[in-house]
Amino acid sequence: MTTLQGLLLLLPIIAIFALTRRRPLGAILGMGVFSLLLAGVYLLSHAPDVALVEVAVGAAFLAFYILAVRKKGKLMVIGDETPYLFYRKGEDVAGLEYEILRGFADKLGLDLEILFVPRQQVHKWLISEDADIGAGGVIPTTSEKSNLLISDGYLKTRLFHISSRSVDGRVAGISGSHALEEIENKNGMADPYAYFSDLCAGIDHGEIANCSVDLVRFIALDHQALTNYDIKRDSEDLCYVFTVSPGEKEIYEELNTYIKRLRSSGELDTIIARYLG
Amino acid sequence: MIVRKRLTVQNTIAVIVALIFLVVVLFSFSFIGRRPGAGEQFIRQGVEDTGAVNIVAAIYLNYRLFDTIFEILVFALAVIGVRFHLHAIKDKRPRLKEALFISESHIVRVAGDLLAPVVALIGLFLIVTGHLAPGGGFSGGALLGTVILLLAVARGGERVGRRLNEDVVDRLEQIFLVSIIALSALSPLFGRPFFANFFPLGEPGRLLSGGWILLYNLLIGGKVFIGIWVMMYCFIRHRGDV
Amino acid sequence: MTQLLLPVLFFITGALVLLWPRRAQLITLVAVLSSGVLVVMLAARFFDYGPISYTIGGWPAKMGIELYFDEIGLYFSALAVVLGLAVITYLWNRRMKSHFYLLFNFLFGSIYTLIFAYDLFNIFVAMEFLTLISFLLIGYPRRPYQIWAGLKYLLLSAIGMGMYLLGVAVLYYHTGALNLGIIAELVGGELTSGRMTCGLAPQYEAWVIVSSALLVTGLAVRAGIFLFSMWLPDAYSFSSPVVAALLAGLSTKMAGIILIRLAAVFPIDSVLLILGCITGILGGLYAIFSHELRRIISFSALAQVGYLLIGLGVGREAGITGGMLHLVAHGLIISLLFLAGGTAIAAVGGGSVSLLNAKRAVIPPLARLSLLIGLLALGGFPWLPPFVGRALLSGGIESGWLKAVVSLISLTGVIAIVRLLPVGYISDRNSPFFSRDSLPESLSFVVLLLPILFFFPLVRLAGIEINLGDNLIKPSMILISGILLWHLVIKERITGTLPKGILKLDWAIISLVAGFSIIYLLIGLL
Amino acid sequence: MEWLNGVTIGVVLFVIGLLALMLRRDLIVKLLGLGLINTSVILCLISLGYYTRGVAPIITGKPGQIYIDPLPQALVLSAIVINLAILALSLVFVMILVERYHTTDSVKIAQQVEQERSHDQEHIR
Repeated sequence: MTTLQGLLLLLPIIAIFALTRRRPLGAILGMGVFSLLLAGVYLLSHAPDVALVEVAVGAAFLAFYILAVRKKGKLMVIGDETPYLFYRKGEDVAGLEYEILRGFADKLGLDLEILFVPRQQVHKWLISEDADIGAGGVIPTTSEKSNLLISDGYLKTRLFHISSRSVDGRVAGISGSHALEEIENKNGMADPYAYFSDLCAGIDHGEIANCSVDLVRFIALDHQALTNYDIKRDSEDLCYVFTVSPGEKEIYEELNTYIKRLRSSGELDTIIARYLG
Repeated sequence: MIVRKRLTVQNTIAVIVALIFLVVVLFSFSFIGRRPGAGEQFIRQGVEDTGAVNIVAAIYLNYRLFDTIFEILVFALAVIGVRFHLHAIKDKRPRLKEALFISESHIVRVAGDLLAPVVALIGLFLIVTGHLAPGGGFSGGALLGTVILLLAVARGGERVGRRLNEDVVDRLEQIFLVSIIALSALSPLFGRPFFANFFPLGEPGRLLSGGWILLYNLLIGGKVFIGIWVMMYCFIRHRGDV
Repeated sequence: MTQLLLPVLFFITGALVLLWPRRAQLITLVAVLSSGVLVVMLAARFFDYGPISYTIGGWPAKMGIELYFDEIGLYFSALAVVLGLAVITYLWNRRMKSHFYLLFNFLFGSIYTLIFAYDLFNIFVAMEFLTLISFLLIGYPRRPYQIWAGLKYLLLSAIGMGMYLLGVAVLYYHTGALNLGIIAELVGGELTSGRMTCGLAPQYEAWVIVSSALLVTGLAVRAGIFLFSMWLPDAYSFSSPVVAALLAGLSTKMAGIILIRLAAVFPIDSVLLILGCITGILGGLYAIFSHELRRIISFSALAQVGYLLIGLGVGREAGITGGMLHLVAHGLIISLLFLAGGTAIAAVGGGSVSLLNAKRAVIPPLARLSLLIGLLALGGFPWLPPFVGRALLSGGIESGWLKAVVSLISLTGVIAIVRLLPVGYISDRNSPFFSRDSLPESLSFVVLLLPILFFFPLVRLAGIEINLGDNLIKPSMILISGILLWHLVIKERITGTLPKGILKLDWAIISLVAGFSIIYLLIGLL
Repeated sequence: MEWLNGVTIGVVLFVIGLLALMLRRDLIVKLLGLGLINTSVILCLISLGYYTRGVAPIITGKPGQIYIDPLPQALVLSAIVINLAILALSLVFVMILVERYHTTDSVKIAQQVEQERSHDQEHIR
């Protein structure tokens, strides 16, 4: 067998390998290798002109395709900053939810892109399909349940209603729940959600009278003095979930299976232990 | 479940059809011989007719220049089409600024910086010696274009793109295209038929030989270089950053 | 030399459009008008001296590229001029981007090349160029379904052109030539010399069979033949009317020209005959079961290719001329239908048959008249252009079952269009034929209507003998029986649609590859 | 080992490309398959002209050399560029579709296109 024949024999193997990849990026890189080998074949077949053009064109082709696929491959995550679960850490993002999503994006072969917005805007972004996944300690409200896809819960949680002992004033809720919606209606407040940092500031200055917060936020708040507040613990058992844009059925199903797998392999527990002790 | 069942039927048929194709074509290809001496006339007369030592270049840019013009037009059309249609895709940069962008790519800048000039030199060499040795306008131009990619990787796509003064580049590209087409139509002015070389042939083997092949290589090289640059920049701009 | 000037002219004007985008319309108009002058010059020389051959660059045909002007070139370049003029006038008041005019110029450049091309690889390059232009034209308004239709078109035709190039490779290595004339001599020579290889009779040599099967498959994808070009209905009915007119009237016809040229070289008569029957009948059936104007026209376009193939398959002079004339006539008719249909659909606000019939009063009268004439012509109304081709064609056919098939294709054609005929019924005489707003559109209809109405005398002027009287009875009978059949029998029974699966991308590819094997077997066996 | 030449491999690659086009639903992979088809034809063209003792068609003036047929190589240069142009343009179209429908699955895109068109009667102009 000559060198030429050896190279020729490699060609279909690489082609089959490349075209059976699940991720397009793998396929493209495989075809890049294919193109280089092909240039070698041309060179050995006494066609140096063709070999040179093949090398040059192969490089350009590879560049275009990689650029295009990276363009496609973004998982847009949107959410409110949440202590322990999903928060900024210097230039980076950290948290329990972030770790889950990071692993999920790696599994799908996508880039993770994260945008922090107030809680009430998450819904809008997901409905308009500008973002794929909503995160940040989400406990779904009824309207979210009907409009968005709700993933499996990954962590049990509970609601805490905090009310000021002195006067009733502004209501702030962080995470939606049935209880929260009732309060919302009674007081008819326009802006029931706020950034978590705003909430902390509000409680510090005593501007906020009533609010419902979920478990992790409550723990975070508890480090501050909640001395002036009555705390009622909601009896209902709830779960933290991810919300998924209604157009992304596939991501939704993949996410559910991913969470299930994390749970069954015990990985989820170790991550939870790392962040929440 | 029904969908999956139907899919397997489709796949089975597809595989059978493809295998039949394979068998049919391989079977009949096994009988195919080769006419001895095909293309001999080019080897015999090529150097004398065109003054170029590289017979492939002689055919590409002299005997069958008409095909090459089409090829250049196809390439120009690809550049035009990519630019026109990529405008349909939102340029997402404004939103990316407010977002916290996380990308996995960590690319060695030094390698890009070192490689770029070397590749550029090779590209130029290929263009200039296209009639003497393997190479020519297209491969040289495309290599020069990949230098842009290397720079984009090394220094960030935005910085490379900023150099791209769109008006000037557009004009330059158009001028290259027009001159490639018009050059071939100038022949009658020199008493030659259309698409026939009217430059002196020179002594074969020298740099200045081969009639207009050198000039065509330079024009095509320039056109392809700019074309690949523009396409690359379009792809970079409409996805974010390298 | 003029052959070469035509494509070069359009390439240069295309480049000029790039340089001065604001003057795009004017430049294009000048280009089309001057191409008209060039074509007239060519035609004059053709009538004086017969076919004109020109080898680019002055090299011998074995080394260079030959352009060849004969009857085919005459008819199709005339068609291209008329269509170009019609489209330019249709668009005169609309603000198209200069990008469109650029594509338009390049399209005509490649079309004139293909009309004259006599070199297999030159055909390949020009064809690929044409593919890309058509692809960009389909996707030009950038709506998602147009993009999808364009992508489907590109994928299928790229596979087809890959097969074509493979066929060219085989031919080149066997004959050492790419020029069709030289190849014809060699194929003919080896066929008559009776040299035996691989134990088969000479014309069944493997290389002839496989190369002609590959070439025919490649071209069939582009030519609009059932099983092969299932991109066609989507591409025609999703793209904008002007683009559909250009695609259907010119772009798709080019592969037909090359098929005509190939049929003179290779033993592919019987294959084309069978493909023609399949295409004609199935296309007609699909047209009957469609419920949208543009869909009906698209499927009937598939059916009409059947006539060309049958004409080529019959192989006699009358058949070939008939098929070719039919192709030209159909180019005129279908672009008229798409342009007038575009105006009608825009006026009505939807393309379904029932909607068009219900709101027909809104449609401008000239568009309605054009639709009526176009539809009648599709149905084979005597005197109108497709009739001429069919008359010649049936003059060339001898076998009984073939006559029956041709009549059946005509009948399905009539049934498909009967529903639409009421659209053309002019109820109010008050609305003016020409209004100032729609003057360019009306003008373009007139540009197309003139050659359609005078097609018959023009053809006779070109020296083709055809007797109107002898061929009157049969088409009229088919027309009347089609109308009667529709109203008495079929009318209420057609509700559903035929299986659409074959229009899907995956099945289209599968049927294309399967089609190759069928062609191969047919060439080998028949 | 005579059978193991570029032509055989080229035909095999052609079929692999066809299979990728027919079996894989991912549009990007489909495009790669298309590229493979065109490349395989080019490989066939080059390999049909190959013989072992030939030399690349660059005339050196040495006597007694057999040069490889240069014509197919010149043709192939055009074919490769056309291939690149087709792939680049179709890639742009795929990107537009992905931007719109957030999936590269051809079947899903076809379904959504169908839906969208039946809603959109404004496609006339």
